[in-house]
Amino acid sequence: MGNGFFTDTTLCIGCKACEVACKQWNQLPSDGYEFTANSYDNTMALGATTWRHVAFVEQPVDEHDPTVNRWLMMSDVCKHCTNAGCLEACPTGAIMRNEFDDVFIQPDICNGCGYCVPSCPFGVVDLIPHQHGIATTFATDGRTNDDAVQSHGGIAGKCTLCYDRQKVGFDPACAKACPTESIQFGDVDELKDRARKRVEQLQARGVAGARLYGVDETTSVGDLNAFFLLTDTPDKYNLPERPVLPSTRQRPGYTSAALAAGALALAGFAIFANGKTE
Amino acid sequence: MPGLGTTFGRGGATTFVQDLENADCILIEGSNFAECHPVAFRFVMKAKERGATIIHVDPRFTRTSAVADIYAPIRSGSDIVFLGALISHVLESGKYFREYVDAFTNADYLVREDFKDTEDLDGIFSGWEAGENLNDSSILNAGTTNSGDASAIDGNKHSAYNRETWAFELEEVPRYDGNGTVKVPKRDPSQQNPRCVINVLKRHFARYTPEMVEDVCGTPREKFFQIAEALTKNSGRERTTAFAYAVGWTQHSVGVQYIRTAAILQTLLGNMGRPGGGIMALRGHANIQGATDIPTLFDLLPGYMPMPAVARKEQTLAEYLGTNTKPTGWWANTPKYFISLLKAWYGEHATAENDFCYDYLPQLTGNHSMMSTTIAMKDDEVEGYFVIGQNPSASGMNGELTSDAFEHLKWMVNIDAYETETASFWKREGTDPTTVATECFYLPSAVVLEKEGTMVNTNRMLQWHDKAIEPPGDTVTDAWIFYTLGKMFKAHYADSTDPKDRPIQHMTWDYEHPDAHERAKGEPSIHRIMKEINGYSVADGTQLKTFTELKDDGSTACGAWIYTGVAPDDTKLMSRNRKADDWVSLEWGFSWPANRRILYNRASADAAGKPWSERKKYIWWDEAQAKWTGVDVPDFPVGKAPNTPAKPGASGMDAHGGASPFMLNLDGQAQLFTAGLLKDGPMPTHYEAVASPVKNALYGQQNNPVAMEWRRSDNAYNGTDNPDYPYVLTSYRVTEMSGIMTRYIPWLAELQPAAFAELDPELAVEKHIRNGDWVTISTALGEIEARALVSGRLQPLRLGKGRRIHQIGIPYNYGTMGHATGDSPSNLIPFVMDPNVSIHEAKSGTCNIRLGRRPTRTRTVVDEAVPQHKPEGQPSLHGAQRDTPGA
Amino acid sequence: MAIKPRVDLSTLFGRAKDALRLDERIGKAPNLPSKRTQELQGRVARGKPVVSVCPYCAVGCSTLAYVSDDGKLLDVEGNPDSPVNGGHLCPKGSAIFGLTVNEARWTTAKYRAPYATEWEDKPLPWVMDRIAARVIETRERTFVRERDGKRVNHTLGIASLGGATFGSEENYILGKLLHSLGVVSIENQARI
Amino acid sequence: MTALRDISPDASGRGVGDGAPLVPAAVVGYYDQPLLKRPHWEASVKIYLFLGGIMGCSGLLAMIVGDGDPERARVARNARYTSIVLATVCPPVLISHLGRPERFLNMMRVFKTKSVMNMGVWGLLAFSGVAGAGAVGQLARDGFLPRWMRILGPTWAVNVPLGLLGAFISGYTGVLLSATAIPVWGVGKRHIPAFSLCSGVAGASSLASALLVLQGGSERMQHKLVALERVAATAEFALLQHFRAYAGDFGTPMFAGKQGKRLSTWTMAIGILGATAIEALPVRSKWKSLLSAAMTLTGGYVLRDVLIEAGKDSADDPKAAFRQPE
Repeated sequence: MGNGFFTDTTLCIGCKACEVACKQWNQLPSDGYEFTANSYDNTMALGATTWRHVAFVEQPVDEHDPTVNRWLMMSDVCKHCTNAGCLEACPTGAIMRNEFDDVFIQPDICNGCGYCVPSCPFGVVDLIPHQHGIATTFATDGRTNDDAVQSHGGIAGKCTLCYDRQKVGFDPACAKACPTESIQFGDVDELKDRARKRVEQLQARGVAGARLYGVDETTSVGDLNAFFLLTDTPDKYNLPERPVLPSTRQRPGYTSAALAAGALALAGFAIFANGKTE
Repeated sequence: MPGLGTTFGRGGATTFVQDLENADCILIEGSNFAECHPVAFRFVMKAKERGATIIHVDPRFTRTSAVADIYAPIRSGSDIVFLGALISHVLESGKYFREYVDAFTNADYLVREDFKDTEDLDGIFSGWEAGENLNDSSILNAGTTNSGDASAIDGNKHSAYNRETWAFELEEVPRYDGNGTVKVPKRDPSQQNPRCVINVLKRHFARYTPEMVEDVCGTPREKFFQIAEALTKNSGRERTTAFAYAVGWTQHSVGVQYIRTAAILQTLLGNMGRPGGGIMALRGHANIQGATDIPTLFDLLPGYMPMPAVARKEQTLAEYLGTNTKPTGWWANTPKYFISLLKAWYGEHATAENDFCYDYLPQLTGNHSMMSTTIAMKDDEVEGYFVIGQNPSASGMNGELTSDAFEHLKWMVNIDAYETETASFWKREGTDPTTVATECFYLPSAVVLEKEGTMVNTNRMLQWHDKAIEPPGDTVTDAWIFYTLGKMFKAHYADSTDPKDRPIQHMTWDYEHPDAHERAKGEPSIHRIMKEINGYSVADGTQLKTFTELKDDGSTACGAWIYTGVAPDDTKLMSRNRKADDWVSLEWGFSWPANRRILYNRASADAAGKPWSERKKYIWWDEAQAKWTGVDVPDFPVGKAPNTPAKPGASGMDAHGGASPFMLNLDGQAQLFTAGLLKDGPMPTHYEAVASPVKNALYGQQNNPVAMEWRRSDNAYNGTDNPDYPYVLTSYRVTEMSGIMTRYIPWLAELQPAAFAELDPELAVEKHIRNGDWVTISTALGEIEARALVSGRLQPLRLGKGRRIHQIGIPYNYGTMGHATGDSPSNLIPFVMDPNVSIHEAKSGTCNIRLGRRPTRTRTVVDEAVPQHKPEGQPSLHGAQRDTPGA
Repeated sequence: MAIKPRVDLSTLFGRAKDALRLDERIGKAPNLPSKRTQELQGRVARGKPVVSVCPYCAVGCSTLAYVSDDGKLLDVEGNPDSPVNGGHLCPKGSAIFGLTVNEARWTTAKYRAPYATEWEDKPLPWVMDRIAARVIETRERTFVRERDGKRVNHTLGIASLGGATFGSEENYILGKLLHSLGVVSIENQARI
Repeated sequence: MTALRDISPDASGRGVGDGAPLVPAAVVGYYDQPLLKRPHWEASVKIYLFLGGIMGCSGLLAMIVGDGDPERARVARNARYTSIVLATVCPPVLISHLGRPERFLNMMRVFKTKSVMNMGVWGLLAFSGVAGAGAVGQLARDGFLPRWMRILGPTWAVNVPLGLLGAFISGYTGVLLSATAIPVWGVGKRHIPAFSLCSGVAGASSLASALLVLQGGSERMQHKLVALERVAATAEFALLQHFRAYAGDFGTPMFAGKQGKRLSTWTMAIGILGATAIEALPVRSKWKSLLSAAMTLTGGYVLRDVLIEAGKDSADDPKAAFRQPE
């Protein structure tokens, strides 16, 4: 049930069409023009105004031969977790789960408390700086999109899985643009079946380390509505090996708070007892 | 591209991108397919998923290599050795497609006795006429059809070949109608004669061995054998291999011969004209194919007819038709196409009596290509320059010479959507605008969404695009600008009696827009222009449905014969067809000629007209209907039976038999050996780039002996094995950027925000360069700075004699304007010109690299040396001043 | 028709509950969509698609430009019907919106007088007149009828560069115009 | 690329110029990039955590002490007034950290038990209400308001909820931090709430004792307050020490480096040990009490500050984020 992404990194050619298509559709500003010298990655991470990010991993033959013989590319995105830390943390209900089972931030509700930011075990969501405007880039002749996120400075931003497009029957911009169909959009269960078959196929072809990330997970975060086919360990792609759902820490937290309070209260009663009689 | 044209008859890509999916093997060389044509690359990925072997041969491990099955490193500029060795391999091992070669090529023709090969003359063919190899802008460019011989007519002293020995031995045979005899090439079906083309070819490529590949290309032997194996295994009746190339093959002083080598190899493997086969030429600009078909090129008229040239003695219409009408093959129709063109241009004024205004056409008196013209500018021979949607100062060669040349102009018109380095050349670093006299104009032009019209994609497909929005501000379409200027000139010259003004007076120019709103703005009707291009009957203006309707009597007018049929009537526009299927999609757009998608597709059937195999069935002879049929439009006379005998002495197509798929060639066969069609040899020969780190290991002749150079202090060359410039320099573009069209777009600029130079870790350590450091790259011409991108994707190559070569790669996307900026390699790359198509050599050169930024460019040095506006031979701004012998 | 009790508390409560949308407001992870969220619609819904083609490389990807009723560009994306790109686009193609709607774009005719240090805006007609005058002036001065006794009818004083980035029809009339003027130094990127 | 080491001309792999290594040390994960995003919380949040703790614990204190006799009543009275004063100060502080303060009320559009922050807001609302009621009652008793308003308290009906809500208010912030993906906070899911509460109680009681001293109130009560403060501070100290051991590498951002130094100096050395030592001095001076109170309170604030800052550093460490604490 629900719609999501299957990102098959073995089909990615690192063209970054997804990044641009996303920014175009969502009218997101650029994050500046800094040359990182980290392979072909100059945007480096997902952020408040970068909702797709292509990672580039150059892998040498071995310790002694720096010749690159494998160049991994992977288009990262919000995972739209089954159990979403950001959604649970959000105190206003601005972050909601929509009818497509995707995690959506309502820009008109979010008040920028920032609690979702540290609550995402994947480091996806972040706060959009104030006056961070595409208007500084594009003609202000009204031809830009009035729903543009840049009008939402001070609130949290992340992939909406193109909720607005889905509502009118369009595929998300990144999946539609992806020339090699490395990003596939559709019903999550169907995508998972496809992905499992794909892994078998690749392993049969001898593709080293082909694995799924975010499918049949045992972590508290559960399966991901945006999951990935990787050919190396998750950390190589800057993904957590075992993400933990923050809210699982609430019970022990409340408990120890209660115990501490109780203990101190008892101590207090003890100390202040036998006061009357002099 | 004559590499293809001289072999198969047409210069266009022989297949279409969707068909790559059907290939069993794809060799990508001279192209960074995945990065530069990502969307077309999806068909390569599909082929891969279907089990095809993807091979990438490239100086750098790129995003294409990352998904290829086999990646082979190669030293930039050595591809002919690699491909030549493959040719030698298939010939020696006999693994070529024998039936195909026997049926469809000139393999069994006998080459003239007096022909001398590079084998005999140490890298030079017979007919060499030595001279100064300097370009004096007076070499006639033959264009893409076989026309006159430069060396024969050119009074100036430059090296050139007399190509008469590059021909076949002729024999007399009786004419088909019995009256007398006719001379035709002599053949030896047994192919035993050592002078048989196939044997000449074998000898020519004999020294192109796997060892040589290792020594010259630096490509490991096992990689070579792996690739040879994949190619031969995936060619033949049941399987096909496709080649894909781009400017990585063309931008060399031997560029055309790179493609020729590939053409020969694909012909020997029998992959031409077949599904999943062919040669995919990946062009770089949205309408680059269209701008060749309907050229804004000095040597061509629409439909690949050459411009009249003094050199070819084409003073009169008769003379012109004399040189350009071929006795046999499709080009026998030249008069129909040419006269229809004149009718289209000069309407009722073009009559049989006045040779259809033939003398209105200007005559070529030399090479007026971009580089020659730029030099002429610098030398104060040009007053005014129109630059339309181009940016030579940043994207050309020798950017400094180029910008410098602009200072010698009286006026310059730039038509673009953004400010370019070219438009504001007078503001560039180190230049004081108050010393620049050039009067400059800028016209804001509409981008694609703001106008309608036709673009021709890389596989010759015309696609109409509708107008979506109004252009902003004063922005106008390019059409508006040209149309309006035309009207202004017509008005100005209206009552002139000077004969030189008649072409303007008589030029047909009625493109008034039917729509009142557009007419009010003065926009011309693109539809009416397209109608003229398509062609119509002069009598009643009815549009023509195919170019076979064209006449040479002035009764038809046609702007570009190859497009005829795109607008068959007033209401229909085939280029606007938008019905696709899952393969050939004949009803999506319109592919010239006559909507054919795979060229020479007659070759997808054997000599007898039967498909080579069920699996690779495409076009075949249907006995029952007595016509060619299949999934595409047959690229052959549809009713001509496969067993039709050739008629010696007959004219045009009748001279061809039913088994001659290459209709535009004289004999209808693929040319393994081209009889004098190219200026630098009938067979490809490896020459080192003009700037090369090594001596030519195959021959004494170092460079292309007829490549054109400008040896002057503002165009200094590194030369051969120059210790000051020990590293190979290559240039390219990245996915995220094109040029000025992307640098202003923040979404793209942030993805590749700065100019960088890629180098291998070993060299980096040697030069104490850290990843991300500023580095300065230098050639004899000058220096540029960039950020170092140290990566194992580049690897040192081990050449012969234990020579270790490092390659440095620099993207061509940058300039000083826009959000993503940096130095352009154009300031490192001197003018050098391939003799056939006047293309430059941007893909392989030499350079040096050092840690740190370059000094700021300052003009003072030069100002002392050179007073402003003094023409010829002044030191370039920052280029070294020493001349280096080129060849 | 049955008689309803005058006051039905349960329905009253129900109504109140619905009115307050308590189910959506209270719980472990309440899900309360705002009005904007409920009415959210991709902007393509308020535009009509116009078929165009990508202006970057030569693959010829078909695009759809969504235009609002008042003629504003809303969005540009791949045309799913195309056999070439099937709706997909590369990063450059995906940025066509940015190429078109961009404040860095120069949308006025400009003039730079000899020795001037800056461009200045000029009315389009003024610039066109000036250009035409310069062309004619140069042509008159440099037009050659004959060279070494051969008819040439050309001028080498004017040159042109460009063609691969604009339409075939535009190329056609440009070539026709220049040749009729006698210009032969005509080039574009297609020099391969 | 570590591999380059091997072909580097000299073992150190040092280049010319600034002497920085030619080849960067082996990168962790993805170019040493942080996996997680840093919390954006600044001073206002730290201040809220600090004041909120004291506010809540003052309420708790009021409940513990009760109004059994005039001496206690005075202490409870101070505590109640402290609570209400802070309850008016805290909300604006809390609101000021929002990216869109004008949307603060959106916090109240849902009642979301999974969101610690949402619970906190409701809790704060309830606490303020009760504290307000208690204060009104107190004012009435002190004769500033009509007598009949005494019904509002101080009675058990007010004291108990005030105490419980107080405990919640000063306890939930610790839970709020630990229920995030930030490794150093997550690993402290049992410790942080507890020592925050201890620090809160210590702060509240030291503040109460200080007020008492200034009022020249009962020495006996002051001793009891100090005693409670000591108990709480000692517990806090013990918990911090245990946390340091328990957290291991995850705790580095908090216990090592700059933050570690600030924690051990201001919170442990001065705020806890120092204050205890001074209390233990055999001199009788109101300055002694005031000083130790000040030290305790300072330590309490620095603890919150260090917690937040450590969280930010922890977010920057990819290693910790690849294998997150359960």
